[in-house]
Amino acid sequence: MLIFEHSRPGRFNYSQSPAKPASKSAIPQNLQRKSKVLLPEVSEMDTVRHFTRLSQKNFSIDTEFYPLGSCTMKYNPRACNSLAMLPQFLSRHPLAPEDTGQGYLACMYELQEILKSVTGMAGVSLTPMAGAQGELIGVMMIRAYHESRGDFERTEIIVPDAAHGTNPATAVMCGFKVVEIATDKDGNVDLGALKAAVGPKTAGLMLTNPSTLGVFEKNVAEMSRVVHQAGGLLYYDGANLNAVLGKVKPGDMGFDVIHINLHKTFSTPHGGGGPGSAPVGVAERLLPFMPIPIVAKDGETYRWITEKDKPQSIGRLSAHMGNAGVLLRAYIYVRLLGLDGMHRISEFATLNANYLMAELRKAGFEIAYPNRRASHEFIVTLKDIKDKTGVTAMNLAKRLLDKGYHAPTTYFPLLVPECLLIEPAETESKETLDAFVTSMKEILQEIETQPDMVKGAPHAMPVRKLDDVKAAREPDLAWKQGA
Amino acid sequence: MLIFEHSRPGRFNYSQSPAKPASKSAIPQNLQRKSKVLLPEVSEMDTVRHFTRLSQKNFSIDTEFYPLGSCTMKYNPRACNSLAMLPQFLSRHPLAPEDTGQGYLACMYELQEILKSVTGMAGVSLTPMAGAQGELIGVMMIRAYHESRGDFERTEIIVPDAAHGTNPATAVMCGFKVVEIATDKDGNVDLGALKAAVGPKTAGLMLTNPSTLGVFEKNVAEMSRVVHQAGGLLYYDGANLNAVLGKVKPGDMGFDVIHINLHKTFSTPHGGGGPGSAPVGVAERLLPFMPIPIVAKDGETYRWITEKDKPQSIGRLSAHMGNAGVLLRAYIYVRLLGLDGMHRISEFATLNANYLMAELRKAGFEIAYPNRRASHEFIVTLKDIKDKTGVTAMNLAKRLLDKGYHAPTTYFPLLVPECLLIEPAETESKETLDAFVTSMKEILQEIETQPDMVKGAPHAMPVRKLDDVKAAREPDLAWKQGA
Amino acid sequence: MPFIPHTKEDVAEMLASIGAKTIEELFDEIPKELISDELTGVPPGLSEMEITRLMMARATQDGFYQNFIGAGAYEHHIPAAVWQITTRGEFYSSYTPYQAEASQGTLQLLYEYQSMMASLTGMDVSNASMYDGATALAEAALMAVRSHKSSRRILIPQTVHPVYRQVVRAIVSNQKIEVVELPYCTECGQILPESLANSNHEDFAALVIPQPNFFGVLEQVDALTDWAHSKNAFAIGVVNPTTLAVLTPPGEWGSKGADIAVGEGQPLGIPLSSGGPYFGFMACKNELVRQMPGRIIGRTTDLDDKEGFVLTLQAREQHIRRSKATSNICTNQGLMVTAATIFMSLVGAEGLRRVAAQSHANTLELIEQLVKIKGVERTFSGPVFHEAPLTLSQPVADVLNKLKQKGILGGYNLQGQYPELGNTLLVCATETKTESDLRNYATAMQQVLG
Amino acid sequence: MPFIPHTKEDVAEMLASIGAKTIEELFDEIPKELISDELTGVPPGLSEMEITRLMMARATQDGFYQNFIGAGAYEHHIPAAVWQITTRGEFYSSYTPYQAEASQGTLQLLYEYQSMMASLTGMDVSNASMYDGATALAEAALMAVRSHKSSRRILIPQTVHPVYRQVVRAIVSNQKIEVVELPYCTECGQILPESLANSNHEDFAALVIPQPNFFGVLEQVDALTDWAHSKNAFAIGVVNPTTLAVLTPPGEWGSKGADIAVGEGQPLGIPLSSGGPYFGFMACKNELVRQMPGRIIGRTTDLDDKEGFVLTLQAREQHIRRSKATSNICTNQGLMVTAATIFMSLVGAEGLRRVAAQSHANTLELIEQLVKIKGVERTFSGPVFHEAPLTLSQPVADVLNKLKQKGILGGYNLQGQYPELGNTLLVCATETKTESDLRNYATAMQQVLG
Repeated sequence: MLIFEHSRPGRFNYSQSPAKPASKSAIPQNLQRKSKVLLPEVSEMDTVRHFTRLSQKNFSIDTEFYPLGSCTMKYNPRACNSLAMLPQFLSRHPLAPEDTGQGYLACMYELQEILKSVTGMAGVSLTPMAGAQGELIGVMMIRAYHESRGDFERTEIIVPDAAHGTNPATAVMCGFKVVEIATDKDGNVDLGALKAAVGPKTAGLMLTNPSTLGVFEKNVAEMSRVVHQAGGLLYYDGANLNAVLGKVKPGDMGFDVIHINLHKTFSTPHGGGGPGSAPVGVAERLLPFMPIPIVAKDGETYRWITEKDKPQSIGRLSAHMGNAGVLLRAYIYVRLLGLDGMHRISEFATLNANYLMAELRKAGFEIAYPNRRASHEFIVTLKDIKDKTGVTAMNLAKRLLDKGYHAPTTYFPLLVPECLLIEPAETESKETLDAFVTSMKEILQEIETQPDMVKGAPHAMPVRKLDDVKAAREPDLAWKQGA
Repeated sequence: MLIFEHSRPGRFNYSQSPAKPASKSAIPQNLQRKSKVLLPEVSEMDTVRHFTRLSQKNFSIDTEFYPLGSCTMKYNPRACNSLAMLPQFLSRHPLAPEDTGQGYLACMYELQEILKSVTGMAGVSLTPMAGAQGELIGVMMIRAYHESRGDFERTEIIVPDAAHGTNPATAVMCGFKVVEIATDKDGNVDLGALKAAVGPKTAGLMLTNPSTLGVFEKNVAEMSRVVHQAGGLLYYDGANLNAVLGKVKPGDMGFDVIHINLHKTFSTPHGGGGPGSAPVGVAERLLPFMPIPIVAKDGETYRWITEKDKPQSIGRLSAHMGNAGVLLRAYIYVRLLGLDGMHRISEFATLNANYLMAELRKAGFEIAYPNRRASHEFIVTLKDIKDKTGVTAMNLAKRLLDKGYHAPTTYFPLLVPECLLIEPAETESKETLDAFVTSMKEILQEIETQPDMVKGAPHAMPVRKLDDVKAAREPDLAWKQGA
Repeated sequence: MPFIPHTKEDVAEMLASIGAKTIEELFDEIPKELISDELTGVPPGLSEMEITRLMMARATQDGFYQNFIGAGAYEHHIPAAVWQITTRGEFYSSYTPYQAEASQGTLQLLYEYQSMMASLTGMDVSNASMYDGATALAEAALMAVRSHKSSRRILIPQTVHPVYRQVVRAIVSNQKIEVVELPYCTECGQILPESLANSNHEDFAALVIPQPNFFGVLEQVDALTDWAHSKNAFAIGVVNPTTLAVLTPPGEWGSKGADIAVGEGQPLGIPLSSGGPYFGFMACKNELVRQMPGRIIGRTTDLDDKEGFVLTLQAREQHIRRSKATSNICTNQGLMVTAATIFMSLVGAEGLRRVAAQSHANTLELIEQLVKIKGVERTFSGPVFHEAPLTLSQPVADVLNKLKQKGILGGYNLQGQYPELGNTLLVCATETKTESDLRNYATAMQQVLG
Repeated sequence: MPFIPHTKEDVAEMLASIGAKTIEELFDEIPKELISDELTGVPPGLSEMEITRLMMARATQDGFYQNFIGAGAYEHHIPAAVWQITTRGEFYSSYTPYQAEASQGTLQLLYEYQSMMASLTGMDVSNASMYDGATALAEAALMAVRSHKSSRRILIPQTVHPVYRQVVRAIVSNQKIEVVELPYCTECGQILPESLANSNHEDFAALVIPQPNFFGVLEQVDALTDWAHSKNAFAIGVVNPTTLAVLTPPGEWGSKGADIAVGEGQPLGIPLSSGGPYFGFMACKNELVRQMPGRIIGRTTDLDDKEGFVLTLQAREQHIRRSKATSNICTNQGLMVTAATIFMSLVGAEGLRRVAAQSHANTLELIEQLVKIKGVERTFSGPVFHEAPLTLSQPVADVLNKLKQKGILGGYNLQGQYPELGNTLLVCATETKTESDLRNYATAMQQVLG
């Protein structure tokens, strides 16, 4: 039942707005709204009840195991939420003077420094509001770098075929042409293809490492050499940084610019689809181009770096300081983890992934890259199962929901057929992984004995399988009164 | 799955306790614990997950209509929670000096004054921590009053048969004998029985008005006269104050001592069974006996009234100031309501109850007192239905759970067979009441067509009907390792 | 009309269904002469924005202090998860779990709570909580008298929290139960078992044994328990739950263990909050369970033999037994117990042990620093846990006042309740205090006394 | 190891199953020379108690001020229910609703959000949110150019938020889109439609129209919209959502209505929070929906024909279309939209209207009081909404500094972005300000300038 269906004309929450009619008005008649605003007219209690009940229809980290590959669904510490929401932080206006925000700015500065340290980069800007914006900003810096050298011929960005869709989309948004290169049978980027692709038009290479295939690009040093020799720059997509944090620094691998998904590696909440946050880090030569604002420390005082300090900056990419509250949460998280905790993220994420891969293999599932170590994620392919039974990766995914598990990522990366990309994250216990394996085995059994039941999944959710095709063909995107 | 079953030896949340081993210890060897403490060893995430999922197995005001008679399940405004939990309030030690708590004490003082005003009593003490403790304290004051006059012969407390069980139990805890008097066919206390019962042994009469039968005691003025003439005092059980708030003051009805369930009328949360809070109010002549502490205002300064100020006080009944945070929530609630809101509570609670009674009557349900107005609650009896079909009030109650409604109170008051005591509270909308009536009609239909299904309810809850008899015969009251 | 959803049309339709013309008419059974005039003394309603501002101003007025007061309420770290989960609507706004099938969340949690408290106290069973520590002790006294049958006398040492003694007295005196107070050793701050052995206490139902006692001093619980049992009386332990991670639990005191354990549950995840809501806990031996007051949850099975939880042993309770009930109690402190259960799950046994050990160590360190100051001396020789009395060279009230000016609440003034001890201050330093906090306090004390 | 549940035994068993001896071995595919030395620059971990104390100290350091700054971020009352529900784990810790059947909570809420925003803006459809107001405007510009096909030029008045203009420029210039800024009337503070009619702007894809504009002044939106349409260009409204309860929505501007409406969603229940996270909104006419970037939720049915909600029109998006997508965006600001949806449900249309009207009235009242002070004058003659520029007799920075000493953040200094205006201060008084707050500000200003 939609909130609008609880609505009755004239119902009103008197506590929630000014009691008296406003005493003054000077709005010209011709600018005043005549049409009715269709916001719901619902009591406070019914609003609370509606949204509380809606929330219960969600799977979430706080309620279910959520092995969604490439998304790093780890525990979001509750302290990060409550401390980032201290009333002084919440009430601070973004344009309030710097001297009324030294506490907040100190947190931001220290976060910049810690991120520089763990990534091996020379500078960090916290402004990007999501991974895709981090990419945009990173590629903009690549463009700015080349153009600052008077090099306007570099019109191509190289992207592996296994990359997230954001990589090619970003390159295009930045005005580049995308050159896609293939993956070899072990899941590495095809080095020959890369060598063939680079040249005077190469602005840069965008790489995720470990890759979206769940394996470490063994040849990354060589790739770096090839691209740099051609005059291009290396972009590190930090989507999988969780897998190597404290083990390998992107800076040491030769990357010139990176983004770091705080909502993955640094455990800020995913919030049903954002807000994310994706600081960018740069090597020395890209420092002048970084987006503002950045926090500087002069003596014991913190201040914003602005256009005056960085005249070559690519500029501003958000109205204020990106997703400031998300940054605070990440700051609290890194302080809770500390040095030791940082190392352990990748160690235990990798342990969980390799254990789960081993157990699923034993259970009879086909691993896409059976000869490789898993990074913090790995791929199961159901191609054989589909050929034999017609049961697809999507069917299995939906059946997992019935068993109380969020499904792994399905049909990504695109180059592995009927794939499930599984990422258990370091905060899950062995018992949870074991119980998941047990459920996967049960489904394998069900596929043999009752394939149609599996194809009809889910059966235990608030709704059965939803009609995506109808949704796209006859778009119903907003409730209208009387409709 | 119990939290203990998630436990693994050696699992530990490093963030949640001091990191370093303590540097000093001087605890004698013979006093040191040798046995293992069986607290769960569970990760922070799994703890959050466990209890979040447990919470989802509860019905609550925030998720369901909860027409539980005699409990006044109304909306608990979320602002009352967040403002009572401001960090300064939470961190304040109860024994901190009064001058470090003037803000808090001001709230308590004003709450006392407002409660005096709406009940017509001469004094209010906020210390009682629940309705039953309010009763205890009230009856203790009745005893103290008589004894202060050298009257030690008053050994009896009169209680109507329809009263809450706490009334007789309280009287006994205070060392009194209980004299029970009957109810007449219209639901009033039998005035003749009362006149016959009073005498020189009468310490007092405990009365709920409107009564637990959902009707107003029309003869309350006469009852007051009878009891007072016999030398007894009148106790007002405030369980149903919500029904008459702003309409009738207990003080005007002649009551000498009252308690006010803040968790009912003043909307403090029920919390799955407490904390409650039940301030007591007294007439002039009982002022000297009030329990301490009480807040006094001297000029612009607030302070605690102690034994020195009230040498005849019955004393202290809690270690500090009762359920201070609950009192804060009630204070916030009354300030939100204000004068107008106070009146409207009883008006709309009464409107909802009478409407629901009318609609259920039309739907074919038998009303226990069909010729009376409902107060804020009323009684449906299923006696005929049980005689005809074997379906009981409990069966209907369980079936309501399946329909998404908390059941009304069943089998109370004891004198109405197969009864459902239904209290909709003023915060429920007409649509909710209408939907409830629809479900009740459906069940009436089901009782005719599929009585066994109704007897087997609930069917849609996390568990089916639970075995109470087994629970009491073979008590399993604590998980033991290895058991 | 805040929180009332009725539109004009709703009201009209509802009155029509009832057959009444006005809402006023629904009150027509109330004698006219009883109807109130307009209320006075209630201010006009505030919007949520206005009350928010008012409450923030009042909170700000009260401020923050460095707190070294214990005396029955203890400042400990509370994990953020505790109250974020506890205040979820499904816990916060639900009622006593009368409808078990629709309340498995609360019921299972309470069963888990009972299990944790039974283990922590070393007893067989726990109830689902009492109002607070003081009333839990009073109920334990009543329970002991009910169970003992032959005596109506309770022995309570003066080392028990003074307000607890007041509360016990206020409650049990209604039932003509006599409370006898036992003096303590003013040198060591304990009840001396040998002095009891030489006393003429014979006919009593129970001996109350505090651990640590109100002075923070550790009592000789084994000897005290055995002495009570040797007199055919029950032993009732009043304990601080934090300390039980480190100290012998009541269930293991002496040769047979105490019979009832009670105490204040506040240290288990409940904020100080000016004194409440807290919760009392009560645990006992199996033999006494049917005399125990309060809610008790049991594990049972449903029609499909699936595990589930219910309120049980209700035949003890007022809503069934009325005047013959073991107590008039019907509410417990459910929401507080919800928090405590989540708290205990988050910290675990090892975490609780570390909290206790660090609080103990901090108090030792603080005392060590303070007694170096001229004019500060240990009051007692007995071992302390995380609180200790100090005898000062100046009146305690003055000292506390001067410390307050420096932002420090220096402790609890014992002079009011224990005038015989002279200028004595009870100080407490839990795990929340850093080394620098302790140093600051010592420095401030030095300045005040210097 | 905070947040890692593995016991020693777990690790041993897991390694055995994998067939590895150590966790280190699992990293053996990483070339040795790439493995980092120990990290430096990361401080040791803090316990939750320690970080709590640190963060409270930093928050306290920043304090509370009476805030009269607007300039794109507005202080409004946020009902307590909003964030208590928004931070429930099921909303807070869930991901983008890829598995629709297990995400109906988020999906239905987003559908409700889209419905509310469509109505508020007077447009046909809304997406599920953008990063913030500035990037929403940039995306609207890209969308207009994609849809227009013949022109790659955008007209943006200088009355649009200066940082929005910077952000638009930074983003669209990658795609060789030209941004042309339009000057405003320095007497009235508006874009004059008649000056545009006389200009030589012909070939452009869209005109951006702010309402209210950055100065708080109301633009002549009908004439501006019609002018853009007369040039075959799109009209993009940049609006403050609060004001739409009172002002004509973009969908009804001029004879045909604007084509795209965007803006900053922060005023709808999002705290100021030093600048984020906020959310941008974007709504448009039906004809443009397949050019709209970002998530869109649709209502559909399940196998039993029961209503349900899904992510839809995904063929626009990067994860399907990759380099041919309408945008690279994949995340929206889901949690912020959750809060905004609950906010809009709680206040309703009438509540939002009252908030807007009271903010407007408070600003008028404040200005009236301030202009009585010698040295304060209205800068512009145009009508204002809940914000207005004032020209001072002294440098704004000095004035603001002195007001700050009195606990007042007096507004936004326009001198940096609009040097042509001289000593000009932008003040804002929302419904959160009481009469006494306004008087206090006026008194303080009097003292500063006196």
